[in-house]
Amino acid sequence: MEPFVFFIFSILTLGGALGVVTTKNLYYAALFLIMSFSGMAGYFVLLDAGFLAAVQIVVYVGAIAVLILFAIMLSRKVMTRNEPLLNRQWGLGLATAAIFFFVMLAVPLNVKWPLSNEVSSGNELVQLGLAFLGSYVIPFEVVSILLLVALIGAIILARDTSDVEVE
Amino acid sequence: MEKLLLLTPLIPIFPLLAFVIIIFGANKNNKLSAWLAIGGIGLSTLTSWLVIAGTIMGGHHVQAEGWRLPIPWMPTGEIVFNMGVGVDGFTAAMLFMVPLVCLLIFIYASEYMEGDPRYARFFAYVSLFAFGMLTLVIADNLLLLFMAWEVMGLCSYLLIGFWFEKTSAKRAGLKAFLTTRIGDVLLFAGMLILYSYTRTLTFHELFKPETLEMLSGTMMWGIPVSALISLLVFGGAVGKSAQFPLHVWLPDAMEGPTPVSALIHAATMVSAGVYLVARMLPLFAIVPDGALRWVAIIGAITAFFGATIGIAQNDIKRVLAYSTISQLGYMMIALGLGGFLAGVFHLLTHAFFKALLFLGSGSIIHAVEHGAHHVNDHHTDPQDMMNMGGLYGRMKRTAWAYFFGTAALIGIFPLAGFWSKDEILAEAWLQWQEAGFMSLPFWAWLAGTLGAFLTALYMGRQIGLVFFGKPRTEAAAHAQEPGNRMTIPLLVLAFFAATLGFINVPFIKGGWLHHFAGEVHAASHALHLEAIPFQVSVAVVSSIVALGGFFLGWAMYRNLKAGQQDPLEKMLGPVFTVLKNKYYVDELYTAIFIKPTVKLATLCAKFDYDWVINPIVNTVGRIGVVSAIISAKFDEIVIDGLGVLGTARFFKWTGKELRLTQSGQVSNYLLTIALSSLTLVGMYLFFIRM
Amino acid sequence: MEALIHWLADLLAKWSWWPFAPAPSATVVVWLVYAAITAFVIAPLAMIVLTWLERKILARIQDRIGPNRAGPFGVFQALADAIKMLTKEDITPSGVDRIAYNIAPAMAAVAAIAVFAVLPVAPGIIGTDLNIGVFYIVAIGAYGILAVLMAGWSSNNKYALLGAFRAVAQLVSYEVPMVLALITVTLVAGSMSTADIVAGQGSGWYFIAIPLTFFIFFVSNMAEVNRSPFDLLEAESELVAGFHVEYSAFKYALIMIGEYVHMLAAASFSAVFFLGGWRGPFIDWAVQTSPLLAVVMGHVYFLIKVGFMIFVLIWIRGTLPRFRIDHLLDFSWKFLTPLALLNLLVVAFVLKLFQPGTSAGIDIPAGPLSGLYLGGWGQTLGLLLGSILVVLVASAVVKAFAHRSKDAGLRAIAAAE
Amino acid sequence: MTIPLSWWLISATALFSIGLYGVLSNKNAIAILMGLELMLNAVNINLVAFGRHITPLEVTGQIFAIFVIAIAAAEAAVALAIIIAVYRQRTSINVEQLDSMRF
Repeated sequence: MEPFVFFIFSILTLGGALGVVTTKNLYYAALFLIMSFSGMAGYFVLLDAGFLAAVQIVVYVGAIAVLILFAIMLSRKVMTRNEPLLNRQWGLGLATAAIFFFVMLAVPLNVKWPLSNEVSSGNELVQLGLAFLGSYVIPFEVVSILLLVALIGAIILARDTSDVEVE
Repeated sequence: MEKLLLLTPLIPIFPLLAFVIIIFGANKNNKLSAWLAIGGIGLSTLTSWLVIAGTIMGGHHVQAEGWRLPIPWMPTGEIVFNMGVGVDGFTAAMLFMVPLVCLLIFIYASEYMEGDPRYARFFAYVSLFAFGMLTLVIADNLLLLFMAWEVMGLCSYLLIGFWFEKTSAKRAGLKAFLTTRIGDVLLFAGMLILYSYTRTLTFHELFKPETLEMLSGTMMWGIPVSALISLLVFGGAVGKSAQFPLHVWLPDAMEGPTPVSALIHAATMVSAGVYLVARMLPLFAIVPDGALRWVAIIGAITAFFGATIGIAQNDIKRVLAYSTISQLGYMMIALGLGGFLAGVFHLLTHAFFKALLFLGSGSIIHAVEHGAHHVNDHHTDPQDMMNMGGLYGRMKRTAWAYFFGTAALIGIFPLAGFWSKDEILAEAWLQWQEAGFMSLPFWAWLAGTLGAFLTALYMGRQIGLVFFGKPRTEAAAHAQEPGNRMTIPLLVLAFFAATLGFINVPFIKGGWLHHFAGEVHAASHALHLEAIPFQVSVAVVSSIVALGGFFLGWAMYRNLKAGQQDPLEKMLGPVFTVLKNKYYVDELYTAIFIKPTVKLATLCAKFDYDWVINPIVNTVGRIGVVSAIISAKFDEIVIDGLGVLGTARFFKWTGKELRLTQSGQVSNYLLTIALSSLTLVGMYLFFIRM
Repeated sequence: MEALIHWLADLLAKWSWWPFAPAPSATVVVWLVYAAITAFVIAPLAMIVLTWLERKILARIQDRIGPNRAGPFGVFQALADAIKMLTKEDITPSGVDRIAYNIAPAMAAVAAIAVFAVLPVAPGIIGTDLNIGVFYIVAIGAYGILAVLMAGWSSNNKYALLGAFRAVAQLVSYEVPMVLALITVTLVAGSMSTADIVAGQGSGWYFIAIPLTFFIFFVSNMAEVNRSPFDLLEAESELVAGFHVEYSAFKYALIMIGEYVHMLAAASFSAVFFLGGWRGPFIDWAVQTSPLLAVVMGHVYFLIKVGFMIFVLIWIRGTLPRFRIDHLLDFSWKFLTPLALLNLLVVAFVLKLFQPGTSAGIDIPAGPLSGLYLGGWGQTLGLLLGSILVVLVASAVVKAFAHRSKDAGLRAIAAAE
Repeated sequence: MTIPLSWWLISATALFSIGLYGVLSNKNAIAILMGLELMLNAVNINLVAFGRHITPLEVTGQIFAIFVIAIAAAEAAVALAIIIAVYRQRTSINVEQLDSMRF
């Protein structure tokens, strides 16, 4: 059963990813990206990380993908021009990616990992909460500051400064 | 029982809430803000009583060992820094005094401050002040204590300079802030050293025998760490509790409103220093030779020295201020001689009768001010005792409360001050008997006894000047007793000033307070924690001294006429002038610290502009000009011809070739990065792993 | 019913065409069948019933009779409308982006239906009791937003696109206070599981303990389901019909199904989170004595509460005028979100005061008021007081702002108070 | 039957490579950003898979994945803001035309 589900999600994830890089329409690329993200959420469910799956959907589908769609729509003129999305070095890029894939394939195929057969107790939410406010509290705070800075930075960058009106 | 103790963290929360609400919401509404402040501290008082009840029910276990609520704060990886609250007998005793006195002062202030344009702000500040002191008392570690300590420092600045339109008030606030800051820095340094050696700041962990042993055994710069820390911590207490030589801020603190003076001098600020020393006493006690001795010496100097200045002051509040300095000296004597409980006992009783005296003086000032308004006189200083006289007939309630406070302060049997001051003197006396004549305890006893005489003298002088004789000004003649909200707190305080001594009378179970609070430091062997038997000789001597001093002062000043010369001045001559000018300590500090600093700055400026730097700069400039002319020739011939143009040609050629790689295309750069990292990974896999 | 499931499962197990693991695949198929029933039967049914109810109640509010021709009280009116809608010609305008245009309505309906997976209808009756149930609801909401965006974009119509932009701005804005309110509920219940949240309301519904949170949740939910007064994105007078202006026939029906199912979900989850879900008189007794009775009672109680919530939603639609778009966004960012944050802080503080010594088997410091022996009621009372405090603070702040406002009318109102 | 670790790793590697290709071969800034998101997600899959199969009792892998997601969100927000600002300036988001930093 699980391999079957895994294959379904793999098709979603990898197919979506392939769609992102092959389609000529940027808007479809974004939709494919969403498909890929959803597949990854499924991956996380299979990996007993339900919370992460929900985070994946909320953040990637609900926020990042919507942002990307907005960005695409705001730069709509680019899309109607219908010029090829690929640049001049795409062949070299494809080769690099392929080489990378085959080089990296050596790792999962050759390395013996110190696998563990223990089964987690299932209170991953509690564990996550404790870890975030325990051992990882400082990275947690740093990330929250980072998010705040990104929020403010994004607003300042994206604001149209040419016609700001002062009441 | 435990349930009641769980309420401890709530005690300081109420005043804090009052502060926040007043600042952010109620600052337009005077009545509401006063009620909020009073309500906040009232709830604190109630909660404190519940906690005290819990401590009493908890018996020896809670009173001696303490009950703690550690709150993990800042869990960084493995180490968790706990910052909790704790209650033991000592804390409970403080919790009886602090919120109650604060409550009475707040009620008093609600009438006293009426008509002030910043009425609401005043209550916000005093609430914050009370929050600071309550947090300090219930803190179970030095860091939280220090935070509260700093909150109080801030509040003292804000409150002493509350009437900041007056230059003197502004300066007094600044002075208090800067002077106590010297002590704070010392205390903070002590804390840092302590933490670096012990990795904890929690009291009960610090006072474990093995920790103390480690501290006294370890050396730093050739002296035991414990000695270093103790002296630094004591430095903090010297600043906060206005001990010699950092006492200068305290008399100036009189510039604040009178309730603030009462708050600072009785319940909060200055007790914090004594509290700190008392709390850290085990650390002082293990220092092989010395830390406690210094506490006692400083205490004795302060006790005598403060009392002598007190007899020559004319400002009613300044007399009390020097009296506070002197009484704090007594507490330090007790702590320095190892008499933990004697010091604590005096701290508690002193808070009540000194608050009473300050509020009483406030009430007198208020009355005289009222009188001055009545006769349209705006030049009389309402705080000058020489402008008063005969007030007994006009304000009986205040007068009687004031008499009780005075009697308690000078130690008339059987009021509170008698028991607490005599315990200190008895402690010194007993140790003197052991250590012999001319030893430290002897000098401490002598200073204390003389101080007691002087105390009685200046209080007698004050009573005589203020309440008896004929009114020396029109304002005094028209003084009027203030309303109930001011006089009732006085009566309550008078009750406690009269009776509080009985909690530690040696005849009752050998001192009840000893059993309640005295065993906090039971683990420390260097301290004298057992109750001291009643010393008849000490009591007789001090009683005679006190009564004698009082009647002397009363008799001399009772019938002083307006404009007449001060009889003591006639007697003492130049000595009186020295005392009147507080031994010229302020002038000394101005001469030693402030003027040289200004001079130094002027010198530095001169050094810069006229003598050294500017001439050097100018000379260097001239040399530069000359050498530039020479090197210009050299440049034209050698550098330009061969070096620069040659190098430039070389780089022009290489640049022309290499710039082709900088396409400005992000994708190209990305590809380069990807290929390079791929190469590196490939090399790693190929050469190292295989 | 149970027997039916077993029979079906056995049957499927015998097929077992999948080589890996036969039995679970059977269970999966059973669940798929269930899910299909929910999606294909309940959803259209909900739409039909709700549209009829809405028209009827609105008519009553406006002193009219409402649909009254088809069947008694016009109950078949909605059915007739549905049939009309399905038999209309399915127009796909030229110039639309076909793929997205066709996917969007389905996605809208699916996103609305999928949240029912974690809805606890009665004791033990729940699709799947996820331990991240609350979070799941939020996550699924993201697809609803996407559907709107896709529909608006692919219609190739500027009204649709504007409507979609407005809709996304509104949905994203109101998601923030809604999530904050849900976090508050999670904090109080100590669990994200919807079943646990219902179970946790044994001593007092959360409506009593945290009424302010209920208010925040309800208002932002109204905005999330585009109900009046937040129905800007289909403001007929301004935008024709918003993002679905180009849709017709079956696709239009799907979008409508999505909307009404979403509304049903909003009402249901309001009931679950704040009105005690299936809780009601004697239900605890019923759970212990007869599970079947408990299930029946649970359904009844639950339906009553959901019905009430829906009635309130329709009632509000009949009463309040529509917001302006800038007011709508201001209301979310400048009022609801800060309020929700403050509320969250206060609730967390109160909970800390009442916190017991252990949580999920881990020792933590007990709160100072944990030992007051009031049970859950002490906490409920504390939370209620906290809510009242927040409301007072918020009203004071609003009043202060109104005093300083440039708008003379607002100042006058504030001064009159 | 659980999925062996190597399946996850291969899948993640494939995803990463696809993302890499997208980053290297696109001239549209938004498309490059999408490739980047794919790469980050591939890393997440690896983190969670390792966490699940090597230390199932701890949640370290998930924690790092959440950090990565948070950082990715921040990065996407800023990057899109930059893209929009650039678009406003030059009415183009083609990175090939953004070459004023070259020789």
